[in-house]
Amino acid sequence: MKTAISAAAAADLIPDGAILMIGGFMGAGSPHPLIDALVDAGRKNLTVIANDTARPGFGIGKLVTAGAVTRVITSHIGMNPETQKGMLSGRIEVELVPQGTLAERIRAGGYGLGGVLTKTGLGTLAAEGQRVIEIDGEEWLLAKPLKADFALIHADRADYQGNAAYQLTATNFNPLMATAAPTVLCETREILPVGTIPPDEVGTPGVLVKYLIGRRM
Amino acid sequence: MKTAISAAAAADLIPDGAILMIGGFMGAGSPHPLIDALVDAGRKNLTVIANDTARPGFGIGKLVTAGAVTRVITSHIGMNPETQKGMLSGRIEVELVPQGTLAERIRAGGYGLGGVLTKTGLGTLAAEGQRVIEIDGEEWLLAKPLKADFALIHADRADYQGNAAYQLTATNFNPLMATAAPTVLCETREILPVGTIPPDEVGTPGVLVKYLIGRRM
Amino acid sequence: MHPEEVIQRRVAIELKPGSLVNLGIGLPTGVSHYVSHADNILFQSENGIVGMGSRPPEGMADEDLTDAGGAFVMAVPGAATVDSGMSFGLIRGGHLDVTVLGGLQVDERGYLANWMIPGRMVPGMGGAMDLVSGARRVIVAMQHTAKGGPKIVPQCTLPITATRRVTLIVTELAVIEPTDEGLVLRERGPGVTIPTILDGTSAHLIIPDVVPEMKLAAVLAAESQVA
Amino acid sequence: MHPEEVIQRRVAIELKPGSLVNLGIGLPTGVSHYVSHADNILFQSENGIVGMGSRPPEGMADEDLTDAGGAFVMAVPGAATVDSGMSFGLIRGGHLDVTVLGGLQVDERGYLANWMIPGRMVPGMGGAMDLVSGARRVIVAMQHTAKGGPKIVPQCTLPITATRRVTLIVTELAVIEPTDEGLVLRERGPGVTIPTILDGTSAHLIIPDVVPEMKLAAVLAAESQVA
Repeated sequence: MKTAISAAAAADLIPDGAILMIGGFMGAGSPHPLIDALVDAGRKNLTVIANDTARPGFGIGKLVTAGAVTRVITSHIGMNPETQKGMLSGRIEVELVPQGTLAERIRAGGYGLGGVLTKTGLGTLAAEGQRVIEIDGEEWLLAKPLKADFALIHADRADYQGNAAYQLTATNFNPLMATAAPTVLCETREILPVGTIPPDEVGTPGVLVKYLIGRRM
Repeated sequence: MKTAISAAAAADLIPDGAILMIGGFMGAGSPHPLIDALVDAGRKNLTVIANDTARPGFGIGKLVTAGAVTRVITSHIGMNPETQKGMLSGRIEVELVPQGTLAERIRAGGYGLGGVLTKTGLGTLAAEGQRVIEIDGEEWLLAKPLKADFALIHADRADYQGNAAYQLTATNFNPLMATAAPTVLCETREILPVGTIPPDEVGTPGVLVKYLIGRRM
Repeated sequence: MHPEEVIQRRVAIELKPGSLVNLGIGLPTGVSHYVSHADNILFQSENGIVGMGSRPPEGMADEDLTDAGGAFVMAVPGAATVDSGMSFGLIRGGHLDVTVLGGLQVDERGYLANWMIPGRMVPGMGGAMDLVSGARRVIVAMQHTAKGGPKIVPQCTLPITATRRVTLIVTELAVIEPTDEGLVLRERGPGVTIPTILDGTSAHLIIPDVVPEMKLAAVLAAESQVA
Repeated sequence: MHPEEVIQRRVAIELKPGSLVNLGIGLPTGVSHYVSHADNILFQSENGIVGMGSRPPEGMADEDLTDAGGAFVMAVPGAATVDSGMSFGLIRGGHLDVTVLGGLQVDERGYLANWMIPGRMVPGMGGAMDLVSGARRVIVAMQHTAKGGPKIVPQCTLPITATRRVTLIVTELAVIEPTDEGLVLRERGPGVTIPTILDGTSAHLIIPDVVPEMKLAAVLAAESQVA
């Protein structure tokens, strides 16, 4: 059985300077209560691995606004001028990664693979400083696996064993991130009795989840 | 809308010498009616990419018994002495691949990735003739993507758009294989009206499936 | 006719019945207004849906069903949702028939630049690099010039999105096809002359003997719109 | 006591409450008979289930719910099914706490050979190479000798399964731990003397001053059995 805790208690587990993966795509499917709790706790110096930094005042954007983030690995910051300003001023280190490559790098980290071989980004700025591997006369970019200290994910529902089920486009990076950190915190709309989520609906087996954070706690 | 055809008509699409991926794990989740139809059609010289060759007289084992197969790329032939005999006599060329690597090679083929970097098999016979890539001082085996001419998969249910949903351990390699061949034939228990499989239950989006083969046709 | 409408209606003709299409945010999204429901074209959004529908009516939005810009959408019957891994598996693996994207520059090699202006605008590439590298056909839908300056140039001065030659460039003035020989002018905009096109283009254009005026998709009744 | 029972009951003690465990087909599968339901140990089967249960009662089998040997099983409450990609993601990614496998040979390096006998038996490695490479702990559960010949040898003569040192070797005669210094004899089987162990072992064993007799898991009432 997994421990169900409050968002504030979850934030207490996460120290300044931690490397976090945070699920969501422009805020959809992000663990909003966990983000709020990190802001309230005044966390600093966080590294955030996420698809995007949403918008100021929304989702991961709240962490940027609060000055909690000093490094992001992400595919898109176009909707958040604060992240862009932070990058241009040098306050926030930003590593931009093509979205599909970001997804595969996270999966590789979680699945025990040594890297990702993709054509995406070949010959562009995204390839700078990265290795090109030739296989049977074709060139592939080698992108390295990503891991985090904590993965903060959102699921539609979960059971007390930690089994998590996702809904529609709120799925996005959440199931991938749930594999790539030793401590996975799963924020969810409802925590259900074990046995009530059919095995085929489980997107993340409970063995990957350490803490559950319900919205009605 | 996808064309729903009989198993016999499906077998007619597949020529002698074709490279096939066939879903299933020891027969569970295999497209049995399609296998029967290939045997009935007397196909020869097939390459089969599959987790295993099941047992004589069951699942993919029927194709081996019928002498339809001259090459297999697989992780396990231990339950099928006929495949082993064929390999030892030189009648069937067998490439043995660790199961997890086989899954990733198929996915890499379908997902447009250049290969798989894994520690599995390093320093063993499974690494023979394969490239070892050093990344940050660690060694990884490079396994190449797999593709097929046809993927023969089994789904629990599908709609006329080709959306396929899987059940329990009959899932196994089916959703991976559905991405790795230009022509995907999906055998299924029932073909349902479009819109009746909820988006989150779809394991293979219909765009990947070309032909549907219902059990009640 | 507004330049955007010309571009959108011309691009709509490129979308074959039954195909899977990704439309970029902004101008490309509007292409869907000129696609007939009868053509059964499926729209994919890289945040994880195949079969994206139009904006929901007031009060019927769901926070778990959005497009790649984070805006609320609906799902068509037969839609499927996927995680980010599979979403880009579809794109990178060559399962996406067409991507329609905006552009900052396209050059004589057919290379597109559409993701940053160094020092001024660095939004990140999002899914653009995967889309341009992986889709079977890449259509650039953009206005022919920006503030009077050409966007179709001898060689991109902005960082390119991929070293893959795009399939077609559609502007309000012209349809241009990148080929082995260079950029070929295929069609003229409605009432547009060849000198006008050349005027707004700094790249070398190959001009065939016949350059017909472009055909445009019909304006559909509102109830046929899918997005 | 049958040698297999000794091995299974000793291995059962190694499985910590709440852990995720993969049991190989054959002797290892029987370990589950000595695991208390109260310990909430989850069994994973590489064909795609986390939370595998026991064999179904007559008439209650489902062809879509099987173990890695193709035999019918049940699912425990809270089970999850996954495709082969994720199944091996769990294994390769270090999310599996323990794998228990049979062995043909183990050597002084702690290397296991368990997937083929060249020219005689070539079943293929199935999931064994991934399991031995990826699981956090690898326990080899096997009889100490085969037809009187030693299976714990100076160096494997059969093809190895991985260049990863296994965590523990459990036989009916001994518990042996591979270490940097070599194979250390940790425990003796019930009533077994050290000379008997050495007799059946061709590898060099390091013998500590104290080598206690192994403890065995209790025999559970039938209703507690999970598989």
